[in-house]
Amino acid sequence: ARALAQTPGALSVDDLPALVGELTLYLGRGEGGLYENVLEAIQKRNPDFKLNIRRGVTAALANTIVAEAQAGVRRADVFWAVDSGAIGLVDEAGLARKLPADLTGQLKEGFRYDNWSPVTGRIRTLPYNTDKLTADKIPASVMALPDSGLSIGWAPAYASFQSFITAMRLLEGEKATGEWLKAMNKRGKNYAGELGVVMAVERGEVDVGFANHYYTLRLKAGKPDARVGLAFTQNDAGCLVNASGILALSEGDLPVNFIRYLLTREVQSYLASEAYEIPLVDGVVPPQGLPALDTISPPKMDLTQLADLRPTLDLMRRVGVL
Amino acid sequence: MLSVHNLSVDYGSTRVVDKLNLALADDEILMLVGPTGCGKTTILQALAGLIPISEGEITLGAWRASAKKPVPPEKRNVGMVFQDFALFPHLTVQQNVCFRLKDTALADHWIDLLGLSALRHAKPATLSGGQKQRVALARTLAHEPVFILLDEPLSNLDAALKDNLRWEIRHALKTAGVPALWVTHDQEEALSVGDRVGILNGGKLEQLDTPETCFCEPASRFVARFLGEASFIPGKLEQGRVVTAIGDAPGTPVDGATGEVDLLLRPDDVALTPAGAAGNGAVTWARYEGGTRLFAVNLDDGTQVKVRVSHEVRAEPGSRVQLKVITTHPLAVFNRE
Amino acid sequence: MLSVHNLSVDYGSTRVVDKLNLALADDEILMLVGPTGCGKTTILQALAGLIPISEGEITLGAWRASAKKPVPPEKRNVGMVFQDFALFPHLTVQQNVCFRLKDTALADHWIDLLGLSALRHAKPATLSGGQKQRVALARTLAHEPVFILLDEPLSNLDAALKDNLRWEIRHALKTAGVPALWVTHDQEEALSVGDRVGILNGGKLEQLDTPETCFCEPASRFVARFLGEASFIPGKLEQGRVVTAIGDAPGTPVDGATGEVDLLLRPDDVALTPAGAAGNGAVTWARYEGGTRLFAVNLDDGTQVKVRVSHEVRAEPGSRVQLKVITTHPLAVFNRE
Amino acid sequence: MTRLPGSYPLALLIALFALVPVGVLVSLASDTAQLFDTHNLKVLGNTLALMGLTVLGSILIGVPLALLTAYVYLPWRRLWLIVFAAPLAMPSYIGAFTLYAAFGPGGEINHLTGIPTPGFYGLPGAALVMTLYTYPFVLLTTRASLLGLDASLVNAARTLGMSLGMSLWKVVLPRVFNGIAAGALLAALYTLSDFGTPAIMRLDTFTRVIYVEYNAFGLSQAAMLSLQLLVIVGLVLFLESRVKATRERPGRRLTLWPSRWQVNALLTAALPVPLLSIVLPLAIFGLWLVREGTGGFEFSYAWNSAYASFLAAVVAVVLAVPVAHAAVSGKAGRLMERVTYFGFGVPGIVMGTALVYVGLKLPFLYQTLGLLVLAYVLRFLPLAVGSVRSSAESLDPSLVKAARLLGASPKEAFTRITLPLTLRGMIAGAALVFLEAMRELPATLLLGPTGFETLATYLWRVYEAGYFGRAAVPGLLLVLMSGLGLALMLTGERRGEFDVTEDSKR
Ligand SMILES: Nc1ncnc2c1ncn2[C@@H]1O[C@H](COP(=O)(O)OP(=O)(O)OP(=O)(O)O)[C@@H](O)[C@H]1O
Ligand SMILES: Nc1ncnc2c1ncn2[C@@H]1O[C@H](COP(=O)(O)OP(=O)(O)OP(=O)(O)O)[C@@H](O)[C@H]1O
Ligand SMILES: [Mg+2]
Ligand SMILES: [Mg+2]
Repeated sequence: ARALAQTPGALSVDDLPALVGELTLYLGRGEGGLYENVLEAIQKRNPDFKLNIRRGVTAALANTIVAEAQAGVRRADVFWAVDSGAIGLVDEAGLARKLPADLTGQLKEGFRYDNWSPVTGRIRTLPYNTDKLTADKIPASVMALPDSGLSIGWAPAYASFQSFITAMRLLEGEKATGEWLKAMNKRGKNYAGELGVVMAVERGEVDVGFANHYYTLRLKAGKPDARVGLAFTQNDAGCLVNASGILALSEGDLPVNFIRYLLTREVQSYLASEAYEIPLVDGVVPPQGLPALDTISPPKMDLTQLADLRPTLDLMRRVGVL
Repeated sequence: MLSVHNLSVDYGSTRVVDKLNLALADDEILMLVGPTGCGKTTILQALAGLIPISEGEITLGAWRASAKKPVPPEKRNVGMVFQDFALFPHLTVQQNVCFRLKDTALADHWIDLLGLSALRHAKPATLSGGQKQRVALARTLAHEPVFILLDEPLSNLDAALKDNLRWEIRHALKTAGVPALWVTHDQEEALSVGDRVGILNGGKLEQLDTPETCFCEPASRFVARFLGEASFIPGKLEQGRVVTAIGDAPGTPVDGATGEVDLLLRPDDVALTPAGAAGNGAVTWARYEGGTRLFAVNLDDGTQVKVRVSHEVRAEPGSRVQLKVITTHPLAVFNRE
Repeated sequence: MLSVHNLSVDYGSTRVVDKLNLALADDEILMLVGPTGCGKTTILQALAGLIPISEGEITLGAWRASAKKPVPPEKRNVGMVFQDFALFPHLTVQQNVCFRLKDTALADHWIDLLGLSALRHAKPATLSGGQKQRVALARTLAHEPVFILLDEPLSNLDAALKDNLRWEIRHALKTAGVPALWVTHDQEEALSVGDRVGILNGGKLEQLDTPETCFCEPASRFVARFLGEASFIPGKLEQGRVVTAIGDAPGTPVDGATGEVDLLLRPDDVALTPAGAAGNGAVTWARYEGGTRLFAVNLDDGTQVKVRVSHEVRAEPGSRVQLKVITTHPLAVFNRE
Repeated sequence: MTRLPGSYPLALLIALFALVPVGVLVSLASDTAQLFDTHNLKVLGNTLALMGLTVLGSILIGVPLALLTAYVYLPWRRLWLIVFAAPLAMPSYIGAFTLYAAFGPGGEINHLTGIPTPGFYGLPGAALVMTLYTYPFVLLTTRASLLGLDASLVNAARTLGMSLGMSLWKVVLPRVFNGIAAGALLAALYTLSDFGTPAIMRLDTFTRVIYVEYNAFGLSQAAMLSLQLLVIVGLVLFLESRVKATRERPGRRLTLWPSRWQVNALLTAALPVPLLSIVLPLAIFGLWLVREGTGGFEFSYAWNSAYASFLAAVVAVVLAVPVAHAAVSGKAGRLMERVTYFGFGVPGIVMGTALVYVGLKLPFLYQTLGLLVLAYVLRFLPLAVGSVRSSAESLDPSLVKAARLLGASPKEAFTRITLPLTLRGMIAGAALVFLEAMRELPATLLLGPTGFETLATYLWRVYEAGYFGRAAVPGLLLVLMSGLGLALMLTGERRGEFDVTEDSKR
């Protein structure tokens, strides 16, 4: 990453002001030590900066922030969530501070929001068992999947999956999504989380699954001979790029400057190479094992809209998927 | 001095103790006997304040408790020795005896006197029954109660141990000079240890007197039977003497008995001699008791008499024997039933 | 016929029963007595197969158990009556007695014979101690064991009840014609009920003989003391007679005692008469026992003798009395210690 | 006699305190209109089936192991007991996950050895995992009851010709029914409130529905569903309270002396349980540890875990004492005791959120260790109450009377006699709370001080991220430290118990 020529958008940490003071970060879902390493590195660079981290289930932290606000208490200065839905909840409650345009402007187009900033992206993929299939056997449209005759693993209770259905609902309409779910339900096998889906695919329990891309990449990192490959659909919810996001809850420069650090070249490339997340500022190479973003054609989507989960859940319940 | 006036206790609607009256002199030991369930434990618990009373009054030195105005147990200064000793299992012998004591001199005194010095630091679980008994006694005495209640303090012990301990306790009580109410269902214990004996039946006191009087002049057949082997044989009371089929004896009428009466015979009031084919009765059974033998003899009129004689006398069940009343002291005489 | 050969039992590294040998005739009742902890229960449990044995052999009719080849309890056909009765609390009297029986005729027989008919449908919790005892006995007998073990079957009962039950049990055992091993620590029980008595001390059998022999000719001082009040007074054994300070008597030497010996006196082997200032001893204490009185008398040479006489004889502690050996049957004589 | 027992006011206070989170749930739920969704009927069926099977399974495993550890003369008896109780230290989701990863086609076992094994999923898989991690409740309560029984009934049955097995079945088990029921209750409540295991085993249960709602930010709906779950909890509590305790005089306990080969056979038969529940997860994590390497772990996490759990254990026991004594002294007290059980049957995350609301009312406590400890106490109070109650029930009432007659006021008699004599139950209760607090997750995440990491939160963090190798060290530490807690409990037990060996010294 260091070898890369400097391109506009991606700043280096060296260009940023030193952080001074104390911040409390609510960190939704810990990502085991990798976010940790980033946060530690930031603190190490800024000896006068003290970061208090509270980790938790994303939804629980979002609920806590709302409850705190109702009680007139504010403990968190920054909220970093793996899931844009939680960001939406806090934003809707009117708790998020507006971010400066020069900050949001660093992000790739389509990822610029007023009150929050995406940090890294994750793309919806179809992991498949390489012993049973090749990528070309997988339909290019997610809507065609029910008719493909493949057995499919999914995790309907999982937040990322629900965001994906929300996207489908917005893109294809309520009716089509409902029919798709109904059809899929006949071939779908339920798992608790998408990590479970990827493992099931690898073991051959199902032919193909729905999962965020990084589960597959991480599995392969630990087990290079894993029998799992990644396929992408074209221009539909099946290859939606979603993002983890961060927002500032308290006034002042410090939260904003802290967010700036997360968008630096160093942090972004570290998250890309170690956590297999997709960098959202220009000029940072995407994680290994993932085709370049421009070879994939994700749908255009306002991620904040994905926070509108309620109709999705109702729909999923109605068709008996939940 | 303890005095109990018209004490009654109810459990729910059942009267368990009925109008009990008692008075105890200083350093007197009163034995309370009676069959199981007759209310002995209930009386002790009422005196100790562990259960509420329904009627009557208990006065002891400084305090007076009635149904309306109870006195809590810890204010009564009454000592109690429990049937199962109730030693605190988590405390050593010494700690048990000194429980709540500021001045432990008296505790040491009793520990030494009851031969517990070597066991001071032992826990109750490691003690034998007799040792536990002594600890319970020492604990009670060390707290200088003005009055002591003992609830069958020996019933959980071996027969062999009992006899000694009984006397040890009496001795300790007399040394301390404290009056005591001692509950037992062992008539031997009641007769030998107490200064007076009270015989309870269904919550009522049937007799309260010295052991000798209770044994020799029982107030009722119940008392007579309860205090030892008793045979009743028919006879006729004439001018202070009772004439029966197996001899006559001076008689003391109970409840003004006259004319056709039943004479109370104890096994040692009668002599037994093997009698070949003659005699006035036949042996039903014989029991070897070590130094003595106990015979049950069926008289020819059908009455059964129990006779205790030296183990040197032998008679097989079924054989004929001659019985004869040999006592010279007056025997109790009851109205024919 | 039960025969036990060299039976030993260890708990960990301590030997609790040491090379026990026993043989029991059909329908014989053998009483096993001994101080607490001497291994009585252990022996019964070993015979029943409830604990493993370390050595020896037990043979009973069809089976033979050894340390190597144990026979499980349920295969032994041995009946056991427990100290606390061990009735099944959730079953009625009838169900307890019929436990596992196909044919209940025998159960009915014993229920009737032991007077339990009215209680058939009662639960054990509602029974008195004596009734429980009878149920336990009926249950054991109804299963037609070839051999019965009784572990202190009466120790949890009132003194008043014991005496009757003892005889009821004996009677039932004899009626059933089953041999029995009966453990007790009550010497009176042992002497009166059993056909033979075995005295245990520290896991070893000290004597095994008829009650009379054990009482009158004890094999050791331990046995003598254990079976009843025993006084030892010094004397000289000459040509079958022992001469002592309070008279002489025929003597039976134990362990070949000769010359300077100790004579075993039971309380009824001696006569006591109040003697004003003369006499050969002074009363230490006196106990009223109902029909009799027990005196402890210190002879002028310092020996203490216990004497039992009629309650009509009175003597206060401290007063002088005249003691005299009055027995005519031979007394046991021990080597001077 | 008509005076109220002295423990009532305090117990009432604690019961009300225990109801506070339930009250919060009610106020959260009051936003929703939807009462019950017929969709949930199938889920309800699954929930009840899982609960039933788990209770059955934990009885089937827990009771024989209780018999084994209480009655059989084993070499290293206490060590075996610790081994068999250790699954209580392992979060059940970890067990579910490793079992899933190890078995089945393509699982680690298949991968390493080539031997195909059947996979675990669905109702049977979830029930198996829940059983493996809840049977110690049954084991511990049943064992305590067994130790209080007199041996003579079994001996009587055997000499009447009944085989040992039948005697245990017909004569022993009916008398420890209440002990078994007490353990089964805890197992049932744990099963009702657990989320991870059924989710990993792909079984739709009530908790999953609650989670979906919760994660979709339908907090009020989640609270409503939790309240519905509480109805089941109440039913289970009611059923358990119908089990009548038979009171018996304790006597010499039964000891069985099997031969050496029988001992070996028994242990071999029992071994699969700790192998599956403890050794397998640690082995799988160990395997991944070798594959991936470790990092990021700090020993301070272990200290944090132990410290917070220890405080919770102490406070829980202190609060359990009046509740347990109230339960022993009367009907109303029994009701107060039942109320404290509710906290154990609500899914942790919902309970945790409710407690956030409680905590926010006490700003000086919010996000402090104090509030976390309080949360642990509210959730795990029943574990302590149960143990203390059973030891209070077996206390000889004449001891207190004796103390009173020696001049002690009721209060003094309580502190000097009753308290020390129920110490054994208190320590056992403390150990149970300690173990549960060690593996607790949602409340720890939500309520602990910011930056407060414990073994359980670290385990969760690395598990969530898929860095399973890193779970090996904290997993092992969790088991080891909980073993220590159990050892402590057994020492306390020994203080209250008088062994035959002690008996024989007389
Ligand atoms: N708590 C209680 N409630 C109801 N009835 C009781 C209670 N305690 C005792 N009783 C009844 O009161 C009566 C007297 O009982 P108590 O214990 O005083 O008898 P006791 O003479 O001590 O008998 P024992 O010799 O068996 O000890 C009995 O019939 C008993 O069943
Ligand atoms: N399970 C055991 N483990 C170790 N020692 C034991 C055990 N059971 C009994 N003992 C010891 O073995 C000895 C014999 O015990 P046993 O119960 O046979 O005595 P006992 O003669 O029946 O006494 P008691 O009259 O008190 O019933 C005692 O010293 C006892 O402490
Ligand atoms: Mg009583
Ligand atoms: Mg015994």
